[in-house]
Amino acid sequence: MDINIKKDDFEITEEIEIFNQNSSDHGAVSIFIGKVRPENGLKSMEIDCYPEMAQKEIKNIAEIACSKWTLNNIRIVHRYGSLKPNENIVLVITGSSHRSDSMSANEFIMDFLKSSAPFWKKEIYSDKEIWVEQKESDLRKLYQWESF
Amino acid sequence: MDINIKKDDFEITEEIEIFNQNSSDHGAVSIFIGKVRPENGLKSMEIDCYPEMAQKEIKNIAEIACSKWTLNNIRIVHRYGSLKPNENIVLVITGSSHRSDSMSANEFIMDFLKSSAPFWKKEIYSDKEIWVEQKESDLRKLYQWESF
Amino acid sequence: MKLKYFAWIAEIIDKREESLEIPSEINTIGQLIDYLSSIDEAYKKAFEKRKNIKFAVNQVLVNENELISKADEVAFFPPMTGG
Amino acid sequence: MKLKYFAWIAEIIDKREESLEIPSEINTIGQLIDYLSSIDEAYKKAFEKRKNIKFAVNQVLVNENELISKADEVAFFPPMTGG
Repeated sequence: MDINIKKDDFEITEEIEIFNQNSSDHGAVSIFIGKVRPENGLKSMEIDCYPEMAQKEIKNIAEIACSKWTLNNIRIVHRYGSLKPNENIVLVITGSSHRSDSMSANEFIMDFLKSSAPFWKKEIYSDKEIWVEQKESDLRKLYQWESF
Repeated sequence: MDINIKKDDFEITEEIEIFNQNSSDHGAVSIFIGKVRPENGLKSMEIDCYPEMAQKEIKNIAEIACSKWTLNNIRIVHRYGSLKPNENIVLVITGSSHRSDSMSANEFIMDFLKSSAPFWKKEIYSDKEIWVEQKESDLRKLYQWESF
Repeated sequence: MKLKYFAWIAEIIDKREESLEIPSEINTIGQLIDYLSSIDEAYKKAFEKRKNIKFAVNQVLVNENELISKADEVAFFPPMTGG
Repeated sequence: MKLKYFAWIAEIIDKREESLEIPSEINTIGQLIDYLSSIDEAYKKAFEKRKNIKFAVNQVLVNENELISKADEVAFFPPMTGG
């Protein structure tokens, strides 16, 4: 299990390589990559972060994922700082012997990162700055896992 | 949309690069990689295939995915022939503006490939050869999408 | 008619494909299976557990009642196990 | 007590963190918010919509009734929007 909270960009290919080095014996690997969506007029996305808490919380959720599903390895990278449209924000890699485990764990971790990991997004336009608000739909997705 | 049915191995990094070249404006990319699981004593996995039908059927299911979810791009690679343990079998990349679309479409396509695309797996052990049987659980996953 | 076989069906019949003249009274997949089973033990054995066999006409999955004609490509295979 | 602020709360208070001497009768997060709001308009404004504020003590999410002490790191932030 490997969790990286950092400002610098990540190379997906490199991340997959490291992931594979640490765990070669899985039949199923699920990867999710979240990027800054190039909304009309968006100049950049500033992501505020509480790194010490993020590290703790994400480790915690990765452990919960490991208890819910049979996973061979998890790798999570989440960036903060000022990001341009199309830049990478987040990467989640989950490996398992079975596709449904790797897929469900991946979705679970992403749902958690969206609404429960201490990151805050601000959209910077040329004429305004908007703090992104938490979405009801994201919260609902998160709650669904509790009855799982 | 790009569908590749072939014997040669694929490089995940290369595939992601091609995928990104053909579709740069998505916020969410989901990737699934299926490999030959290194079962105890497994020497190789032989995958029989009806390539012309596979091409048609997979194109069809990719189009259904595009009608169910908002997707910017889909890339599917499925190998056949004789594969060693840990070799890549299948790759599905789905890109969308929203993570739930890319994730659901990816899972949908994989569920389809498991039970409805014309591939047949045979496990080769030193003392026996076993044609893999279709799993009830895989079929059930596929049927769940019909009521979706 | 062009016939194709896959997986263990191809192993039992010991062919992956062949072209066969089919009597003109054979109009459906079901009739074709009965006919093939009647002319050779290998087909009979391959098609024994008919519930376990799927068919495609011109690369499209169909059921036993599907009408077929000389120009078609008919394929026989077990339930799929890809992915 | 070490205090941390994030996102628009940090913007309104115009600080990302600070160390403050807190009166000994302040025992919970809720009391701390009331106290801070009473000493400065910026805190008052930041904590106005209290429903929209979350808190962590020593990097663990807690509710308003959580007990706090001098050695703690207390953080204030809006609902998270990561991923």
